[in-house]
Amino acid sequence: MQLALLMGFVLAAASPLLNRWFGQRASLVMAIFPAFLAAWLISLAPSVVNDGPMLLEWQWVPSLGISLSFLLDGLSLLFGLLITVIGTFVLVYAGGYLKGHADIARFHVALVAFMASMLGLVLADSLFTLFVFWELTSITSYLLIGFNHTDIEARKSARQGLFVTVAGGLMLMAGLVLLGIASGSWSLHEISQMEGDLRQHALYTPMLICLLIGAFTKSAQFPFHFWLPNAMAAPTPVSAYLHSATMVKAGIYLLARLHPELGGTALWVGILSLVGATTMLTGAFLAIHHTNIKKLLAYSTIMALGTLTMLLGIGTEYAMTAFVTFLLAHSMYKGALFMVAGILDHETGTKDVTAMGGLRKLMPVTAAITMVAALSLAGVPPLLGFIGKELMLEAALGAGSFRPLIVLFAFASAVLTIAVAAIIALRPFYGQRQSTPQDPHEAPLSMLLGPGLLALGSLLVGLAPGLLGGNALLTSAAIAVSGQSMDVSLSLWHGINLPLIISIISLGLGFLVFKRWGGVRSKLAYLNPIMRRGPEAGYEGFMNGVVLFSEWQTRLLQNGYMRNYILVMLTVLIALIGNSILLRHSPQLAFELDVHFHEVIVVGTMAMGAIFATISRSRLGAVVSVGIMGFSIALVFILFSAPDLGITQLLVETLTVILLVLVLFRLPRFSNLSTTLERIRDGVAAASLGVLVFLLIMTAWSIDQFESISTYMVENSVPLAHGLNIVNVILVDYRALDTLGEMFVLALAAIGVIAMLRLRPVEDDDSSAVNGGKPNAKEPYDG
Amino acid sequence: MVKSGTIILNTAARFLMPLQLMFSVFLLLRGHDEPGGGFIAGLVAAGAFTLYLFAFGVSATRELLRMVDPRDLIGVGLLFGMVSVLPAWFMGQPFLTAQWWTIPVIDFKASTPLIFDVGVFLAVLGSVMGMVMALMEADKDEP
Amino acid sequence: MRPEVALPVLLPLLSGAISLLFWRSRPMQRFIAVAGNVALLVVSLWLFVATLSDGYITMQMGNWPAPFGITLVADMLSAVMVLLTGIIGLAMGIYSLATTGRGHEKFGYYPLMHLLLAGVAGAFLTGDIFNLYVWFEVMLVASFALLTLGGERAQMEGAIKYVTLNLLASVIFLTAVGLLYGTLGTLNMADIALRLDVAEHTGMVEVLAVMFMVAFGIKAAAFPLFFWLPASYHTPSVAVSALFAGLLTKVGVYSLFRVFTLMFDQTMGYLQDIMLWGAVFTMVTGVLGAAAQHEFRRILSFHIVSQIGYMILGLALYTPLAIAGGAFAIMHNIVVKTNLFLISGITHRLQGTYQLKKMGGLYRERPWLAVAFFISAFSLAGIPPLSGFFAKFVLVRAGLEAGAYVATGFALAVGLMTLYSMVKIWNEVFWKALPEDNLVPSSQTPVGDDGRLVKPSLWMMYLPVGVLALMSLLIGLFAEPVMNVMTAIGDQLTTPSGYIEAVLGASVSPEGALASPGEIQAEETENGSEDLP
Amino acid sequence: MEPLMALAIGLLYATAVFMMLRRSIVKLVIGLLLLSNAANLLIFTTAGMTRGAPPLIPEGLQQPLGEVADPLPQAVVLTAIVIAFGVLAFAVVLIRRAYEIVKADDLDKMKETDT
Repeated sequence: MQLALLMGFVLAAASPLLNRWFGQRASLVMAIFPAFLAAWLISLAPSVVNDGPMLLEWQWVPSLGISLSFLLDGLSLLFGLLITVIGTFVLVYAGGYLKGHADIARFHVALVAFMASMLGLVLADSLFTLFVFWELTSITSYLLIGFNHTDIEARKSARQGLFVTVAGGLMLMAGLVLLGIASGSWSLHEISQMEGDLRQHALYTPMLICLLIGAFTKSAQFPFHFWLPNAMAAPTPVSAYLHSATMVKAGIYLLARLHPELGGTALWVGILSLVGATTMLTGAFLAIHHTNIKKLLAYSTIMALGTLTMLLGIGTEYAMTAFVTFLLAHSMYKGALFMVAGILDHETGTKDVTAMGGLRKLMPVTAAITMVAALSLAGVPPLLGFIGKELMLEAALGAGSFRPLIVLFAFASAVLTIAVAAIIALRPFYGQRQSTPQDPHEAPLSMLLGPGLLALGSLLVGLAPGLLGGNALLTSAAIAVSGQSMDVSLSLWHGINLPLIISIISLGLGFLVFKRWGGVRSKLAYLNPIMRRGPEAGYEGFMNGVVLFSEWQTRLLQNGYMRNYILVMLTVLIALIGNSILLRHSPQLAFELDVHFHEVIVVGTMAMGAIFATISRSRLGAVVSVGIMGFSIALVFILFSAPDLGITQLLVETLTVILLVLVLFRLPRFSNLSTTLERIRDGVAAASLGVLVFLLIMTAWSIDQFESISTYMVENSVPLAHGLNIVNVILVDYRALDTLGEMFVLALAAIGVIAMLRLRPVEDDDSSAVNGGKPNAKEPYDG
Repeated sequence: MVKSGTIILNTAARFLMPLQLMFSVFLLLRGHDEPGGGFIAGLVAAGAFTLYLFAFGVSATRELLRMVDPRDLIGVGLLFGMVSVLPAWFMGQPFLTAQWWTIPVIDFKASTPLIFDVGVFLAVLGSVMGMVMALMEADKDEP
Repeated sequence: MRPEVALPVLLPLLSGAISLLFWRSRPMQRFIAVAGNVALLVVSLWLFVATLSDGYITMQMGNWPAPFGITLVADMLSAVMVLLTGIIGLAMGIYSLATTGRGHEKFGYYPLMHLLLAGVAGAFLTGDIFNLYVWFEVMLVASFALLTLGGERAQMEGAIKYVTLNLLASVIFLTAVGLLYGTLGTLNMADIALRLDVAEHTGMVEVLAVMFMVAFGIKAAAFPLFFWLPASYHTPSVAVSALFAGLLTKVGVYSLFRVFTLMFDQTMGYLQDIMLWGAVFTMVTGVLGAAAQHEFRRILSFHIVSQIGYMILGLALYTPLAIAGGAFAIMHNIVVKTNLFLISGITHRLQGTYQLKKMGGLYRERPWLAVAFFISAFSLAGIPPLSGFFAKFVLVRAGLEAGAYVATGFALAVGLMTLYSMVKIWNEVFWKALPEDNLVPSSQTPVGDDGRLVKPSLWMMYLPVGVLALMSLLIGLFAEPVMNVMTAIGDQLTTPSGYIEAVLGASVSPEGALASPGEIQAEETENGSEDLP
Repeated sequence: MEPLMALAIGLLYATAVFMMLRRSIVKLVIGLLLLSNAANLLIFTTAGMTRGAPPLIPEGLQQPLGEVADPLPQAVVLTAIVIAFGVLAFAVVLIRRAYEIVKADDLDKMKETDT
């Protein structure tokens, strides 16, 4: 299994090469891969159906308990088959759709990588692996949605889709980690076999909410549904694949996967039923609002996703049967319809259904395929869609909680869906022939093959659900979802019952809506102001708000005034030190003042020097004061047994004064730039720091708990280091590494100074140094 | 502002400089036993050249130093410092372990700390000279 | 005698000194830039492998026993950091060959680079607190010089802030060292750790802890001490930006890790909350700062700040797993952030600007560059299976296990905002078509001798970029060995006794460390004693 | 002696910080100078000050006669002085160049590199 996935990524990487070798036929060549995988999955199917799940494990990061393990049970098998089969069709279809496109190789890279990721997602057993592939589908879909990357709409939509799904992904990550912590295992099958009930765990609620948000964003549930229609900026093969059968179903897959362990609680049932039903109705309602065929389909997809979520929420045995059936039915007809939409777009040059008409004669095959798929969407017998819808209505009627609401919503959605189906099947192909930007004619075989087979599938499975072990497959999938043993046996005819009656009524009403579609749309236009305040506006507003906030915050913090920076840093320092030494503990003070008069004079001179340097209004005064202070410090060193220090300080001070004189007198005179208030504020900060430093010195000095390591240095200076000047011995022997570093510091400062003074920027050069071999300094001084 | 020195400064510089340089070497060599050492010696020597620089200007000082650019001094100094690190390695001891040799004829204690101190001396001298000369030169360029 | 622990410091010092001696010869400097950094990479690999097998490697410099001389110590964390220094150093050495102007080369670009690396490696390896200060200064002054090299107006303005605020940090650090010596009478970090455990005046211990926290916090650019970074990091030449971005702030973070796991482990109880919220605010303000920017390098600069938050978060959570996660974040960030800056350099070379608005079309023109950026950017945003994901995952897991739900939530949200900025760059620079008003400067499309257009030779820029992008990918795909190293780091840092024993020798007690010095002294140099009076 | 020194050092820190908070780059650099001096004195003082006993060993002896001043802080301060000198020299030249380019010594006029 790993090999299969790995192959997918290798193939993705190799796709530029394949495109070079096979040119136009690369799509077909690449389609062999998913076809092969499909065949392989089918070959595994009997053993999965009969003997239960298969498990494969491969350690990845065992120290974190992370493995790349895979699980193949009914549910993953069903999804896996959908991914590979539809993937095959989409690749073939894309070969026709994007014929001659410059970026087709990149398209293949992203699409095949997406396919492999999606397959990995549904096959994953480890929570971790699941998440990795989950994110990979987000990333690859970002590349796919933004395929027409020079178009600003495509870029925006891609970004939107990415954010919503990745934001959800982060919640999912938190949820999965919580699940791992709560269950103590990172493996889905281990969790499913665990004793004890996760529903009782203290972390259940946060975990569930995180997981649900993750799933809802991915599967475009209300209120996160808005990214899906925008994602229609992607080329049609992408929509057909990602937005019908695969990526958007990842969230549904996750919910189904977790249902046995986490489902059934009041929280689960409530959230899923309500969100699902709301999404269902919103999708159906918004669909008839649009004339863009891809948007119509996108919203109808949202409706289907809502239905699936709702079914998982209802959670009865019926609902489970309905879930798997509806899932299969929807993937088939929606895939077909998207591809048809692509054909129409490709041939006519427009996506607006109201701009098309009478295409039946020009494109008979397309028309036929559309009709079959749309009938399945509408839920008309004898198609698979009919069975799916019957079961859905049945499940809705059997819902435990919120039954009236769910039934009402389901009914309304059914009506609207029928209208949508009718619009798609009838509008472009019947009625008056209209002129379109391009002259339409029948699509090439490569583009017809996929939708044709899918439509045919809808029909065949509808007619004979038991064919080719279909029932067995669905049964094992339903068992995986419900976690209990059950038997799914589909049939077209259930007798005259309530669902059938509802179906018939909705069929009539739906057709009525279709007939009056124009009127309905203009009525709906009144609602536009409200629609604009929908969740998408919320998203936009949020993103803009974040950017505005960040600009405000950055202006506030990174304001360019250095005194503010210094003040903030000092305040932090003063607050932390003060808190520690004054509030939490107390300083240790020992006042034994033992001073000589001349020392007081020296120290006083030093202090006066510092004060004069501060208050001096002339540069010369400041420099002289600093100099006096420096020389007093040298005297202090000499008075207190540090001759080396004294001499060094004396020499350094002399050089510093020379430097200051050389530099400061090229600078303007002092001017008073700050207000009195600022001076007071700064004075307070400075004084607090001064007081704290005083307290700290006193405390550190009066602590006499430990003997200094320098005792050793004094004792061994002559015997081992052969030097009489202990300070020098420390400098060149005991701590020579310090000195080594220090001489490098001085050397570095000199290099920096020389470069600063001699290397001048070139005028009219906005770059700093990136202009390569071009000399960007004035002819520098040599030798 | 410090363009050319007065006669007194010139004369003082001419006489003081050699003395200062000799004194700096003295400080360097005795540093291990009495106050002094590479830093102090380097700073004194740099002071000598700076005095000369103030008295006679950059070009004259450059003339005095002839082939030697301050940057060469820095480089050589740093290299001396690094060289003193290594001998211990060949003796199988940790880096920077002091090695002592006696040069037989003049009975002089040579050691890696001394080489190290010489390196410090040269690096300090070179660095300070480099900075001061660059500054003086920049002053000359832009009045 | 384990030379591998000292060589990563000494070799770049040597390369720097030699390179400086050859300041007249550009070819020689360029040769040393590559050869010296290859050598550095080799010794840092040697050190890494050695540490992997032995756990701790120490060298008592000058053969003076532990608390008295200066000890160089490598534990897993140091070894990993040094290894990364070696990798980044070589990448920069090669990249600089293509980007460094003649003037910069003449005025010491390469020596400065070598010495910066030496300072960084020294800070990672030293076991002595004052020596740490010295290496900080080596690194700092080298960075000052590199930052101002070229003398543009923006560089000067940025440098004033950079220099002042970093000096402030240095002085706080130095003050803390002074107080520490006054209190404890020792400078060796392992010895300090022992003495701190028995120190009676806990108030002073706490003050020292907060002073180190602030000093290193400034160096690491943590909230609210990061101002110097966004003000300056986008001003020097791009190779310098990349070098700074990769290594400098991480030295601050490393020091925080070192000091608070080894020395102030008992003070963490009080500081943990402060640090946790500091980390959260660092993440958030950094990432929001980036969201407000529209210039390639400024966005990246603010993201450095944001990522620092993740690393400090790992320390603040203070569990072995969290520290492992923090270390993972450091390692991942060094690779990825350097690479992003390098990529910004290439795009600048290609399009002559850093303004996102004026750039575009590189997805079609330079697909491999796009791939490298894609990997690095999405790795930074923590998308699996790239390196950044594991760093984030480990931290999130550690955070949830420690019950720090709010901080973890912020960490996740910041990941999303990081993605926002990265996608902004991707959309603008790579996907968008090149705006028509971008007149690519003539120097960008050199004309060959026969008058035809020649593609600028960029392989010296592409090579490091490609290698670093590959590293990010491989760290993700082969996360297990990396994670083992990180787990070892987490274990080592949470049990400081191993470090202390490695430095001071086995069987140490606070009193033992102070035992009469004469007995401890190792054998005297054989040829020395007889020659002397 | 130390309490007196501590007082003076506290004052030095305060004046240094006050100068660094001014807008003029010249005052800034004087502030830095004061600050580094203050830090050096702090190290010297905190370790304890001794009168008239420099850490020198008389010729021919193995140990110093009686107590000497603690040599380690002296060595540390010496290193710190030289480092501070290098850094300050750099800072001084930096403000000179900055002034030449920006044509003002007002820090508030140097905020283009921030947002």
